[in-house]
Amino acid sequence: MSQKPFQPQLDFEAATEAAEDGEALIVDIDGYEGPLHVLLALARSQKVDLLKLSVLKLAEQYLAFVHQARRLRFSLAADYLVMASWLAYLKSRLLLPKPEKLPAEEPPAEEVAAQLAFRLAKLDAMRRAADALRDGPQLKRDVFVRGDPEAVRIVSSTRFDANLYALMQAYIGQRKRDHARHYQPRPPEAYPLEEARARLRGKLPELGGWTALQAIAPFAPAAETGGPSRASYVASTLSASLELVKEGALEARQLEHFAEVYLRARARAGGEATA
Amino acid sequence: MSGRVQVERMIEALLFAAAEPLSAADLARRLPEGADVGAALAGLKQAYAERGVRLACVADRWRFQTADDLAFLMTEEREEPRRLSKAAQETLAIIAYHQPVTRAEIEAIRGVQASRGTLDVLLELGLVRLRGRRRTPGRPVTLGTTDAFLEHYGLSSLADLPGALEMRAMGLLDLDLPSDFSVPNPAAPVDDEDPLEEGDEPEFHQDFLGAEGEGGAD
Amino acid sequence: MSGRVQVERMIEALLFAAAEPLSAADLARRLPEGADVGAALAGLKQAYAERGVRLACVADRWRFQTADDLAFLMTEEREEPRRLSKAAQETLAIIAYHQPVTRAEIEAIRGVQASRGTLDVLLELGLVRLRGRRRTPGRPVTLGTTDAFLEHYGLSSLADLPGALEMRAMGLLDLDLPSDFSVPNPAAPVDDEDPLEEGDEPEFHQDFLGAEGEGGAD
Repeated sequence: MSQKPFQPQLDFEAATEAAEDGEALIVDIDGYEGPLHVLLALARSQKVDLLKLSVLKLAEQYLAFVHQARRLRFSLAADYLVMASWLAYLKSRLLLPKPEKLPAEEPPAEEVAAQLAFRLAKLDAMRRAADALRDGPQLKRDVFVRGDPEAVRIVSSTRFDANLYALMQAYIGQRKRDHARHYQPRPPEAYPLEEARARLRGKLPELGGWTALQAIAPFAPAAETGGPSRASYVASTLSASLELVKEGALEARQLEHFAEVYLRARARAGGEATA
Repeated sequence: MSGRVQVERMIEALLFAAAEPLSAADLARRLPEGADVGAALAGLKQAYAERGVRLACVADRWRFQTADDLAFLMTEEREEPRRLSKAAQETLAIIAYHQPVTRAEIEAIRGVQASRGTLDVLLELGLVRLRGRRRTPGRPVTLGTTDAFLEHYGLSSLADLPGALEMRAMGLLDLDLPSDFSVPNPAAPVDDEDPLEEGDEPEFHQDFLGAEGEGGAD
Repeated sequence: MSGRVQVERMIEALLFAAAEPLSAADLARRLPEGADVGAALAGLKQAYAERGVRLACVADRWRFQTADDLAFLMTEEREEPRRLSKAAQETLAIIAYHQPVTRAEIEAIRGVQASRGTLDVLLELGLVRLRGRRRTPGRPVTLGTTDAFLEHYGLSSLADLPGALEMRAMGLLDLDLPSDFSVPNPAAPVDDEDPLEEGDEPEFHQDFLGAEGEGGAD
């Protein structure tokens, strides 16, 4: 249709503004979602079979609608204006006497008009279908199933609920988690030195003879309950024992490298430290 | 008590106790050999036609449900349903009547781009599902309705969609628009659209459940 | 007299849809003023006396229940999974998109150890199969989906699994994912996998799950 020059008599200020506002495509005029919905509403007002509708009249109504909408300073979507110019063009072709020869690949205007009418009839059918569905009895709104089914669940076992959308959701959910995941090692819990010191001090009376460090250090609680490891108990107890040795409350000895460490309370408290 | 009455009693009890609709095959499996399930269901439907509870067939399965003229009593049972927007309702209708249908085809019928959120909502509610792909260039994903859709709207099958027959007769459900049709539509050009293929009819159970679907195949 | 019948219908619907037994007072509160609840209950009890469902009064509250003599119908319970657990659904999704995939890879994506129960369920349902062995040290067993998987999900081939583009169109992908986010193409040919040979029947629990597979932790 670009072969024929035509002037749509419309300026595109509103559309430009709308585009600049970034809302050119989401504009909502009087609750109409798009030009086709406006056309449908206008066509319905002609109160004839949609397939026999006067496209000429429809084009006029639509142009008037767009003009009015523009005057009310709605930011007008590009779609509405494209439709307006197309309808203006179609209208002119319907009004003008038929040329001798049609330009190639351009269908007669009447046919185009009929197709528009058909398309509106299709949309109208879906509108009416949506209303019919909405107004029919709906579960949990108009009809209700057993509120308290008996304990026995009778399920139709051959049916397997395969939902591709759910599968995609499950997949994406994990991939997102995968991206969000960070490694956060939990610091091992240590047996506090203060606690080890206090405990060892309390045990001094029991340490009359040489006792192995391994036997003095507390044992780790059963696995899985958290808490410090056995190694931490032993290490902290050893550190505490060295402090007590320094204080002179304790004696320590080790026969050779890596051998067991033995501890014994000093007979009299308060003397000088032994090596 | 005659055999027929006994079968009716059994079906009645099973459907009352069940937490979800049961197919005739589900029922037959639980009834004594040779029970005429079809006749008993018809008899029950008749017997309950005027009562406060009715026997209904949804998605090819049977359930008892309250009579719709008593909806006004059910204030306590009513769940505040998620209200579908007008756009979502229209989209759902197009999917229901035209399935399997692609997103581009939905947009072509509505003349606007499907806004984000419209399809999501329908998928999320489980009213709509992805069916597969159209065997055309680009292999677009096709959409269709679910059993939950039929159950929600109380339809026994897609053939029960209101007005579907007339619409089909008038050609209103054809996806291919008349040749050379060219309303400009910057949002969704339709000229690259292919018609549905032979054999791609919305045979719900066949497509979805394959050979072992529904029937007593267990 | 139709007034009485209507009250019976209402009670029928109310008792049917209620989540718990209702007392006569509960019923009266929800019925139109002046309804003779007592008479209607008596009438209903009579009407249902011989049916598969009975009207019973327990602790002064009324409910419908199945007839005692039909209890034998209600005993059978089928424990077949109808819906996949979340873990199974997620594992299946990874196997579908990343196949052929090894157990270690599944765990890497999921961030948790593959539980034995999850894979068992998928194998038992026939949705997943052992495909072959990866040509890497240890020759780990690879998993893939089956034809039954395609059938269930209404796909004609693996190439039909919706890809990143469709996920974006459905609003599943947000902008906060890295720009290099991609979804693998499960239909692409694989060159580092050997098919399972004749006689190489991997001991599933050994080869795939290792000794420490947790017992069905979902």
